[in-house]
Amino acid sequence: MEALGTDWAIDWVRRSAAVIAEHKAELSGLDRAIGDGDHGENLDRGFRAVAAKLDDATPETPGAVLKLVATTLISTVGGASGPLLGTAYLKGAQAAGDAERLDAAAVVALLAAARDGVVLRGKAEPGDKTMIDAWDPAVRAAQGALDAGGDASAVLSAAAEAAESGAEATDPLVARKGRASYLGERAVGHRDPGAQSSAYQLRAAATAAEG
Amino acid sequence: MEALGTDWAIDWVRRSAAVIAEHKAELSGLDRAIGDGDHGENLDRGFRAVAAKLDDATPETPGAVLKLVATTLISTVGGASGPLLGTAYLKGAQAAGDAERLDAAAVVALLAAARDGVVLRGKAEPGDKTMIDAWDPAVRAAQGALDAGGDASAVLSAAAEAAESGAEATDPLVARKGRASYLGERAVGHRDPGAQSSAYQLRAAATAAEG
Amino acid sequence: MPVGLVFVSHSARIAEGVVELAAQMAPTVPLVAAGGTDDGGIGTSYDRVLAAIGEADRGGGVLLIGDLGSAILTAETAVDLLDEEPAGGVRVLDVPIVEGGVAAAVAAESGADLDAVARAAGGDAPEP
Amino acid sequence: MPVGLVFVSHSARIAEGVVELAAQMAPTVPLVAAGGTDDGGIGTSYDRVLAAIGEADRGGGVLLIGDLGSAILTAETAVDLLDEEPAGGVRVLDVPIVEGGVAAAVAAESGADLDAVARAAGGDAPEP
Ligand SMILES: Nc1ncnc2c1ncn2[C@@H]1O[C@H](COP(=O)(O)OP(=O)(O)O)[C@@H](O)[C@H]1O
Ligand SMILES: Nc1ncnc2c1ncn2[C@@H]1O[C@H](COP(=O)(O)OP(=O)(O)O)[C@@H](O)[C@H]1O
Ligand SMILES: [Mg+2]
Ligand SMILES: [Mg+2]
Ligand SMILES: [Mg+2]
Ligand SMILES: [Mg+2]
Repeated sequence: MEALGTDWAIDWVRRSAAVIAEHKAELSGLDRAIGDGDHGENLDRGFRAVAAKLDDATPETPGAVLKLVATTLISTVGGASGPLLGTAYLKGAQAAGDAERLDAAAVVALLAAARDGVVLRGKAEPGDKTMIDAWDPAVRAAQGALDAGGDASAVLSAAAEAAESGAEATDPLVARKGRASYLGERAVGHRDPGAQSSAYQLRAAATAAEG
Repeated sequence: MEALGTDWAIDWVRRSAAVIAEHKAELSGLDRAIGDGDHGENLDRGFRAVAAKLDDATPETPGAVLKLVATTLISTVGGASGPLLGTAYLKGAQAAGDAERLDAAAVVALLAAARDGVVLRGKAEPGDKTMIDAWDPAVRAAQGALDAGGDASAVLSAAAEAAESGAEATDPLVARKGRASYLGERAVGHRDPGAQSSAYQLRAAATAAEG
Repeated sequence: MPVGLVFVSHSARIAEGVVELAAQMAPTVPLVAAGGTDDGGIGTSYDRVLAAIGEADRGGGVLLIGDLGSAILTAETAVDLLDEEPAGGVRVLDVPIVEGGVAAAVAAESGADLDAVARAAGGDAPEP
Repeated sequence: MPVGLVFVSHSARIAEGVVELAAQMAPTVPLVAAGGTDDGGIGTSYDRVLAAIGEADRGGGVLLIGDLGSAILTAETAVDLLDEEPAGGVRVLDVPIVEGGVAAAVAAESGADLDAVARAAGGDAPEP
């Protein structure tokens, strides 16, 4: 399969916006249990703004698309996930650079840069019950798929699947970063909302790369 | 000289109100240098309220007068000096009890209880550049005057003089309690406003006991 | 019967802001602002603190958190002079009002008792 | 050229309250509130923080103090993405916003430099 271009990036973003809108109440519900209950609203506000900008702008590379996502999320989300995902998309955009198409290796580099952006900003480690618990396994699975000779689409579907498992795996954890860390043991049994929404975004990337 | 009665207590309080009103700008100026600039306004508001209450009420013992001062200052001052002086007058009132007249020993007990009230509330020690630096030498001088056979008036004028020296002696100190403690070395060279206003109140007590 | 929280600040806006912030994570906890002087200026009000204690008292005890020194002094004076202590107890805590206040609210929301809420806020263990 | 302070809070009221409280002891320091989301809700606004940095910058550097985690994250993001760093430098501090903010303001009022103001607020020494 060929490398992924600007169309893919735009489709990814629009699919993210759609899936976040669809799961808005669920994400805020997760956040209500172990946070302040606004994660769905926050991200939906952010991705709506992204979609509106995409209606007007004509970014010409995947990197330009991701940069638009980054700056818009940073400006509009209003919660921790804004600077965190904003930094992720910004670092991803930098990794993508001016390339018009991204092959499997470039996609892995993009995902790794995005994950590193979240770490740079939030200083969380795997197991802290944050969105890193979706991003980090996603990057490692993507690398594995690349090493196994997978194309960009295979890399992204491996990433999405690992992110979904990673999000599920936050259920039994105690949070060590973010608002949920106030709850101590009482966070156990609840999924981290940011890990779940990250899994949705990575699944959107994979679906956009299919067929 | 005879022991001091309710007239004295009322005269003390009215003189305090007058001297605080007169020095309001000076006290706020002292507080502007090493605090938030409101000490004169705070105490003036408090003592005006006390004077207004005295116009209506007819407290029948020195203790009842001081209790009225205490509760009014606590409710109206709005700054640290409210609970501090309020507790001082309250403890002084308790020491005075139901006595109709206070002899020299009772006056010393009243002053000591008042000082202890400030310490109980604010946990400052002598030398911390607070109103304790007026109250504590005042109590010790009063005790000295009592031991030397002085009457109530002599006890109070010894207290007033020591409080005035004590207030002056705060000039070179670094503050370790209250807002001025934020300033570190920069509080040096400035008088503590609460020590100065305490000296005024003790001088008012002495003047009321004269003649 | 959750622990009730009273936020004693020199600024009415700070006290009300802490209430709105903490309420997000602790919607069922009685959170009461006692900020500013009686005439709306900067300072603390004994009467506001007293009223706030009554409002926050639902039987689980009341924790007061003050910002700067004189807020603590006013809160402690109010507690000392209470006609009747709340059945669940009452304590004044000298911890960061926003950060400690949110932590306390989250603990209270989970049903923690007064001492546990105070610990969550960053306060020392109470005197035995 | 005093150090300028920006208070980044989830609550507009908290940020404005800290400004009014700190202004009493630091009347000449640029104190700027950056609280709440763009539409006045609870949360933080990158654009408000960015504007506040510009407003607080008088040449002596700018210190940002945030309340909860995401306020710090937003402040750090804004600082990282500044087109032009304030001539006197810029730092984000994770200290109690009210108590640390007042201490920082008093230090800034006395003419302390950015690092000294940060230390007064209770922040670690900067990385060398
Ligand atoms: N320091 C951090 N590092 C990584 N992720 C974090 C961190 N802090 C919070 N998060 C993520 O952000 C999510 C919450 O986002 P959101 O609700 O939008 O922000 P807020 O907590 O400010 O309301 C959490 O579920 C978690 O995944
Ligand atoms: N802990 C304390 N112990 C004793 N006196 C104190 C203490 N804290 C403050 N003070 C006194 O209070 C005075 C300031 O009173 P005021 O200006 O009315 O209160 P605020 O500082 O709240 O504005 C100080 O000058 C000092 O004498
Ligand atoms: Mg949230
Ligand atoms: Mg939020
Ligand atoms: Mg003052
Ligand atoms: Mg004051």
